[in-house]
Amino acid sequence: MAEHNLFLLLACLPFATSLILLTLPQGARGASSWLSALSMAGGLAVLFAFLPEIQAGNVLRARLEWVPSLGMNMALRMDGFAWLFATLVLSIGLLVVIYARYYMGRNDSLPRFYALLLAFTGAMQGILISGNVLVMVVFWELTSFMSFLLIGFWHQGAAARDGARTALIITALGGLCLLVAMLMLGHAAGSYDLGMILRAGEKIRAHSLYGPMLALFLMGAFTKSAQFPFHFWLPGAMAAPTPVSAFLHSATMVKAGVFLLVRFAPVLGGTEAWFFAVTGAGCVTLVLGAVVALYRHDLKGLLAYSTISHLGLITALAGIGGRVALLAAIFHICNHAVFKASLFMAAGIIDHETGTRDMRRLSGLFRPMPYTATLAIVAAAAMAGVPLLNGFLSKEMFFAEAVDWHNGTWLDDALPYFAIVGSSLSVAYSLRFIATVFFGPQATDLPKPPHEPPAWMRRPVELLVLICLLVGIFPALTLGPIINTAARSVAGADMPYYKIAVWHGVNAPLMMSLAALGVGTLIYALSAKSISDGPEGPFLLHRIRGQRVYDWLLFRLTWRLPRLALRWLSTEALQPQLRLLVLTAIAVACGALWGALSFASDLRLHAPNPGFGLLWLVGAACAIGAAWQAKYHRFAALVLLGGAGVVTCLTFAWFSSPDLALTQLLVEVATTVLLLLGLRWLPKRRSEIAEDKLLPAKVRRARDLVIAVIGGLGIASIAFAMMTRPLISNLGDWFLGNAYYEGGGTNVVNVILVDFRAFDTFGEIAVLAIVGLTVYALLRRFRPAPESVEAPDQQTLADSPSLDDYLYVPSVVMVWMFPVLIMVAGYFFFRGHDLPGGGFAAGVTLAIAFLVQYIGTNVRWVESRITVLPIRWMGIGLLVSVATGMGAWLFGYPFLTAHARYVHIPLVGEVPAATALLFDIGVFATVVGAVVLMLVAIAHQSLRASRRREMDEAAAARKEVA
Amino acid sequence: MSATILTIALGYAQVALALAGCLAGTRLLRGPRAQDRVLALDALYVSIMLLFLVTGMQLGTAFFFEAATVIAIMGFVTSVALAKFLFRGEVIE
Amino acid sequence: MTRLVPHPVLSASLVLLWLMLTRFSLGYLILGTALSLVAGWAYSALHPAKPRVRRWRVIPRLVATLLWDIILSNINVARLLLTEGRGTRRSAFMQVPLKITDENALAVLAIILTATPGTAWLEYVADTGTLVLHIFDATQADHYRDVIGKTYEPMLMEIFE
Amino acid sequence: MISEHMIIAPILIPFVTGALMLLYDDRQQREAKFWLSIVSTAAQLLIAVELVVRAKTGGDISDAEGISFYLLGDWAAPYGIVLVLDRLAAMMLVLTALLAIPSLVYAHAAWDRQGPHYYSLFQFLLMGLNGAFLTGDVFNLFVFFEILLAASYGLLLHGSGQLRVRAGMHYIAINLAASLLFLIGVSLIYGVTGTLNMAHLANLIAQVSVEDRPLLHAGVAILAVAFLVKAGSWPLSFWLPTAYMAAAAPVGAMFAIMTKVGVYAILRLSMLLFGETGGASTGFGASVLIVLGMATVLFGLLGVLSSQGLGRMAAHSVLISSGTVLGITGFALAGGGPAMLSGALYYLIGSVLAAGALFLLIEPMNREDGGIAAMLALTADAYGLDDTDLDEVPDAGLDIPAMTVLSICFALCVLMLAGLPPLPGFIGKLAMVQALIAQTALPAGLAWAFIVLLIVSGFATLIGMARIGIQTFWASDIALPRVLALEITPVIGLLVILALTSLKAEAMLRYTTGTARALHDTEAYAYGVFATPRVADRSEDPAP
Amino acid sequence: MSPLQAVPLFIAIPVAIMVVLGSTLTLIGALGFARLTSFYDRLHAPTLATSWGTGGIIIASALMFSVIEGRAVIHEFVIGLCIVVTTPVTLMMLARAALQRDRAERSPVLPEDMQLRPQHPEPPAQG
Amino acid sequence: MEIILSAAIGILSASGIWLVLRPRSFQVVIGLCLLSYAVNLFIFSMGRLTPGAPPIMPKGGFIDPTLYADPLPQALVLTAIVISFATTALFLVVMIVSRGLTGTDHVDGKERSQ
Repeated sequence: MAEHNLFLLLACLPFATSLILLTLPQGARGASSWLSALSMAGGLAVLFAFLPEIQAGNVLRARLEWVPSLGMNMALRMDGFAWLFATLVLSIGLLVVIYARYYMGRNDSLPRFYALLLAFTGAMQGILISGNVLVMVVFWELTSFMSFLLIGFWHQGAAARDGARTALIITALGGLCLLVAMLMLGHAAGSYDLGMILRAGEKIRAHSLYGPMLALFLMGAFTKSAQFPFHFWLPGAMAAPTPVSAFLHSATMVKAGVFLLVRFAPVLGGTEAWFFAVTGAGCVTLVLGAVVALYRHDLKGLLAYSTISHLGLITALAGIGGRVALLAAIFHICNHAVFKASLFMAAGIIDHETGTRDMRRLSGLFRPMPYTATLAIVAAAAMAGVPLLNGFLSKEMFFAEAVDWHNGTWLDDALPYFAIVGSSLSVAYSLRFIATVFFGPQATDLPKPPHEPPAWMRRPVELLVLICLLVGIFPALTLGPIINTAARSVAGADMPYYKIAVWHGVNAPLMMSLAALGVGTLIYALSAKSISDGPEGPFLLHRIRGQRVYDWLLFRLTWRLPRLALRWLSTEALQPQLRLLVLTAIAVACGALWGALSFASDLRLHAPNPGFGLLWLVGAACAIGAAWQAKYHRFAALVLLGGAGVVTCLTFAWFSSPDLALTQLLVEVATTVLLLLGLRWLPKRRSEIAEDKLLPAKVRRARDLVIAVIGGLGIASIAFAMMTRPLISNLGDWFLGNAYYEGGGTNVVNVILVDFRAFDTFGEIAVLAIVGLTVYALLRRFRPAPESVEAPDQQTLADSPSLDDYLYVPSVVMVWMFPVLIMVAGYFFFRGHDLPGGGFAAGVTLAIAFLVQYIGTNVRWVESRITVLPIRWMGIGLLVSVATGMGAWLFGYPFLTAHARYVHIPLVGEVPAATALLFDIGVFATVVGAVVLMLVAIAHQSLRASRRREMDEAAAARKEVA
Repeated sequence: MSATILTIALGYAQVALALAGCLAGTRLLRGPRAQDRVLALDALYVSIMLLFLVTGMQLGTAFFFEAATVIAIMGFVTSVALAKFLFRGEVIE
Repeated sequence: MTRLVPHPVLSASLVLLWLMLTRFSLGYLILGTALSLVAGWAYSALHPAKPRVRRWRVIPRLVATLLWDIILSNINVARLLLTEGRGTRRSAFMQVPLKITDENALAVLAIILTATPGTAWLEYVADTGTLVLHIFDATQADHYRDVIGKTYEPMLMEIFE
Repeated sequence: MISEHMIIAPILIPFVTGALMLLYDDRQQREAKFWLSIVSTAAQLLIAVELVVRAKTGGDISDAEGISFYLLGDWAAPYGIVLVLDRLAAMMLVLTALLAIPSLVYAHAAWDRQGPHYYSLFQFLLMGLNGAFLTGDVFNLFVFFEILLAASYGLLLHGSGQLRVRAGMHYIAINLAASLLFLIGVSLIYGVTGTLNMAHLANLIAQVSVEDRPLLHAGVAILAVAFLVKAGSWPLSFWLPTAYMAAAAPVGAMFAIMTKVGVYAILRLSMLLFGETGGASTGFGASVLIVLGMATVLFGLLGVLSSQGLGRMAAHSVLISSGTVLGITGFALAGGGPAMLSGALYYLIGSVLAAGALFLLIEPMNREDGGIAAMLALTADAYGLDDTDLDEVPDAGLDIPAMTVLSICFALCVLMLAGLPPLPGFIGKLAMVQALIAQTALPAGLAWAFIVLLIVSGFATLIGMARIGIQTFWASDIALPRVLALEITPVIGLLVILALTSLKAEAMLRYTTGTARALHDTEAYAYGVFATPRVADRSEDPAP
Repeated sequence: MSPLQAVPLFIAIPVAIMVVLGSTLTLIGALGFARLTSFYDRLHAPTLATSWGTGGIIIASALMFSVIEGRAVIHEFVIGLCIVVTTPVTLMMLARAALQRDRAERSPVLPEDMQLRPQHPEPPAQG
Repeated sequence: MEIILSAAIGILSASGIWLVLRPRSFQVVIGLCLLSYAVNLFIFSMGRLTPGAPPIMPKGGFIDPTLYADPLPQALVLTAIVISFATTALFLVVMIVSRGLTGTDHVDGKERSQ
């Protein structure tokens, strides 16, 4: 149990530290570095506590449930491989922490840096120890994201931003691919548990989805480990602070890819596809990286490409997939991490102390900084694979595998050659690094005078170089056992112990090593001059750079193409959108009806009535006329709309719907007045627009006409089909049967509205109130177009009569109508439940009564006499209706349960008293408020405009006086 | 007998009123001036109101009365607003 | 009383209107009275020029004359419309100076003239007290001038002033 | 007794609050209105949570496996209108309230001063949303749609300004047209089946005659077009990015859930009508939904990539999420089983909250010159003679490193929307993809295409958002001005909720799985509603 | 048709006459309205409908329903009242608007003395 | 009658659709009004046509529902009328505000650039 908790502690420690660090103040440099170092050290301590278990070949497990139903649990699993890797990560992390303490400048926020670094470490460690492939992907993506932040730590520079973004995009893409791959793996294996999957290799390789699975998996691994053709993000990531590079590109980030390859080689590997894809990519990367590295002038660039090249080597080994190959891969992972970290740190020291990383400027640094130079030379020698250094050993194992292992393909045959070429080039660039930077004449034009760095900045490098030497000389004593444990945990417990030795006798691998050393030296000797003078890249190759291809692709794919596509696929204009909407509706209706629409066999027809037909002739003509005139003769269109409306209303009445006719008429009046009010603010359109006569406009109109006709035909035929169908039993029947007994009213429509479906009405008044508020709010900020501010032409004519004159007689009658309309409103209101009418009709009537006063006189006249507070009305109305509805609760009934009963009043007799009436009062008040609010809000604009005119004139007059 | 008389009379009235509405409708469409259209709309309203009454009589129900009342009382509001717009260029000032 | 029922005549007629609309029963009467009071208050809030009806007796006479006139002119105009093909009819504008100035009286006059087919009220210029009419049949100009000046105007003046 | 009426509380509380606030003076009592709104919304949240519990465990009045019904006006179904509380509805209620509170708080920083009656409109919007989620009646659904649309018109136009009005005009025009289609659809359904009650419809649909069925299908299809407009489905969604972008930030945040109402309606109706009990109509429209969902995701993806501003990008990411859920609905309809629907619902929760947070972030992130006052002065058209509405802006700036907080918030939103771990976006997508892979009943090509689209859309979001984030946080050397506590707290609140969503993923997925299962099992819904007794029949004394 | 059968003959005949009269007058008015050439002429045509056209039908309706329902049904007269009161307003305002528009255009329809407002003093300065 | 009414619905909606597709906001408003007439009639027609039998019951007494017009579509239309009135008003106001802000009555707030 203690182990279990320790394990969890190990997983959480970096994240927890990261969070603590985030809260530290900017200046807490010492505290933050101590904290970070302690955290790393603590992790290491835990790991060492696990060592005996691991050595015994046991697998440690811990488990926290997260989303078990998706098979995603925080399962932790540590075997030898993971242990080794985690130790590597944490130890190099510790060194990087120490190093960064001295490397990072005064202006950099160290706590933030360490927080990111630790979060990254945690994520990396998460990949290593997660026992669930999905959780592994989670951590995988987290590393992508954290590395993005780390690379972009110095985001003031464009290079850092671009580098960070590239790294994020490439690795996150890989991560997503990996996710799918893992999902497939889990699907194939029947579990997402790593252990289960590792055991299900057979099943997975035989699965029908093996191909895509492999492709996606490799996509993930290759992008992370910067394999060709996804290698280019890595050099870009060099814009990061050097400690970050030292960490990310030696032990962590890029190694995650190869970790995955090695881990899953037994599961997915062993097939030809695997071999070709992985070893092929590895070989190409190995050589390509080395070639480019040779030509880089930037110190970190050289190291970056060398990293790529070495990763290619490890990948190639993973592709081979044999037991020894895996062991070699693991060994090289460690070795590379050690020497590359030291080299990056050394490069950082050089950069830090001289102010440049350009190898063309750096020269003869051995003299000012001999100590550092020695360390760097040893590390570089390890990179080159010089005997007695750790790099030599693993490289030789690679050579041995390349020579010994066979599966009979051409790639297999070519493997040794790739190995030699790669190694020679690696010798060459290592040599170049040593020779140019430390030897030769001492550079004089460096930005800073070079000298040795602070001692603690060098300590990590010293330690690492020491490890290089120790491992190189006593491999079996140092790393041997644990590498074997790790390899066994990957390749199977039955793997025999492989003894790593410095001396195997004179054999092919040794010869190859020597050849590589020789050829490498030769290459450097021959090309040293041309390289330092030449462009940053080998002949021709520097022109086709992955980065540039990537940039081009990214730009095309994520910016130009989508924009282009959007321009074609979408539109900002309203008309096409409405057209699409109509067309879609037509299309889906046609899709549903095509070939299936049938009319009832015996049509249920009523004999046509000539009067009705005649009036619809008018109605139809009005509709078409309105459509025709709406552009140039808005007023005429409005009148014609009125015509169509009144015929519609007649239709309602004709087919037994007095309530509808009534409401439609009232609304019609209000709408017409509203539209008229709006008409005042529209631009005058007297002359025809010339463009309208052109062909495109005509084509547009014709097209819309076709759409309109199809739409009209469609809806007409559906309506016809429905109307002529036999009657079905429906809800209406029940309402008719029960309205009186259950609802207590004879007007079924009204009973439905205020009782059966009162909730609809409840919502409807809310809509009215909302719209009223919106209109009011919108008009508060209304600003008329400049030409509309002027009073209309009619008022500015030379002999235009005044309004009072015009309305002298009519206004008298209109004022008379006020009380009459109030009575009529009352009439409609009280009739509602039994006969046509109701709260809505009454409300609109009352609103119109007010409106008539406004029309008959003017705003100031009316408002100096009556104060309508429409918003108050609305609020009270809404509250009354909701209170009525809630009243039912008091009696234990649901909301809006109506109670109707007859109350006996002396002399008067039975008087119906229904709560529905109260509800209707609410409706009434809301409607009055909303309609008045809308009308008056628009009407006030004229007043405001005229007031504004007056103010302007007054201002002008004042100016004149002055 | 009375039913026949009334049926004929009311049927005639219905057609006559519809026709009247139709004629108003032609004026509504033809114009030529805005005031003609407004006047025509008013006439159409009146015809339809009368049609409501006649239909109500035909069916023997008083349910169309409200609609007719609304036309009688409110119909003028539309026309007045339209006329005022013609005269002043705005309805409420 | 005047505060409660600012326009008794109006309120009374509103109650009447209410009863016409509904039914003669006590319940409706009470309801109608209440409503008409509200309507009356609303009306008085507008501060209209308060009509002072002096002579009630004249009203029936006015109504009778009016109804008769309407019938006559209906027939007249209908005949003219139907026989328009002969093309002898001419319409005309005419100006009539008016003596009455009371708003309510003018409104009633407007109603009378409009209700009588054949005459259309075009404009009334308050400064000069001139009424501009359009008449359907130009030959009847003198008749209308007579009717307005000698029949309706005196009656209205009698009622309102 | 109170618990009996709790179902309707999410509708009534905002209604009463909104109406009550109409009686308050807009300027002097703004503070009071704010607190009233907060109290109201908090109450809604509490009740919604309670309702979730009820939906999970079964109601106490009438439970058909956790579905409770509320007979409005005490009329038996299908005659009266019924409110139905099931897991889905309860979940959406909680989501709405969760989004509303931060948005309200945010609005109090400045936006509520931009025009009159902001809080009332806001409450009415909530009422519309809650009602649309609760109602069990097709026409009543229309009414609630109109309420929420009307309120959204008002809120979108809140503050006025050219951009907003232009976008608002398109928004309104298209939604008006869509509402008309809604009416046509509903009336056709009534014409064929003679009912408006969803449960009744579900019962009747298998018995519709052969001749009538095409008409019914046409009705539902037209209805679906109306929903699709609201859901932002391609090709009916071109208005959406502009409109959402133009809206004031807190409104934009609420809009994040507006598209989901359309999705909700489609989900609810299609599962109810064309689920397994649909007779000859089973599976109607599934392929169309899948294709449209995919097209929508694709469109949103392109939009995210090609957007220059964060607002537009956020709007497009809303499209992606609604397209995803639409597509999954199609799959579920085609017989895909509840697992993927469960994932989609979970994803929906996360994406709504994240989009909301993102909308709230837009403004502080883009506020390059000057504080809130300057921004408001720019957006407000300070015309008018009586509009001296811009009272002083609170200057309680936050002295925290605004940049860091903002960038962390932004990054979390990005992670969520891009579907990267460990946020709910990832888990939701994971669940969907798992289910899609495991599903054999579906056409494999479509399923794989959908998976690819899901992944690619996440990736595109990442690219687009990273671009914007880098531009905002890294590339501009203008120091961001201070951020108001009122602005950043809601965002943080939303993100905390997101984190909890992720942490409690198992519990939530269990809930959504139950929801998805209930959606597939239409019988409980369809028959449960008829089993609900009226109060009048339950008590001894007859209804008065 | 049962409601119509309930009407006794001596009521039916006047009702029928009134209905026919009213509708015929309305039709004539509409006919004139469609045929007349000048707006001012057309102004007269609808008054046929609003005076006796409406009157006839209202009386008929009131008569008939009073008989059918066995009580005085006079709510139709409200319609008549309203028509009588409101039509003048419409016509006046419309005519006045037409007059102004014609004046503004110096339309030849108007005789010379109508072109300007009669005896108009200086037009009051407009705000 | 059915033919007349469906033709009427067709014509109203065709005119409405045509107008809604036009570029001027006023045209769109008129179009929406016409469309809402059409839709109201359409909803109404779903209850089948029943001339001369309004859904107003005599007091008391049992009635045969098939003799009366279907009241439910009528109730729906009533709600629809009110809502479309409100939304039309709103659209109108947005239209004039947009015209004020953008200076044009084109629905896109800017003239089509050729």
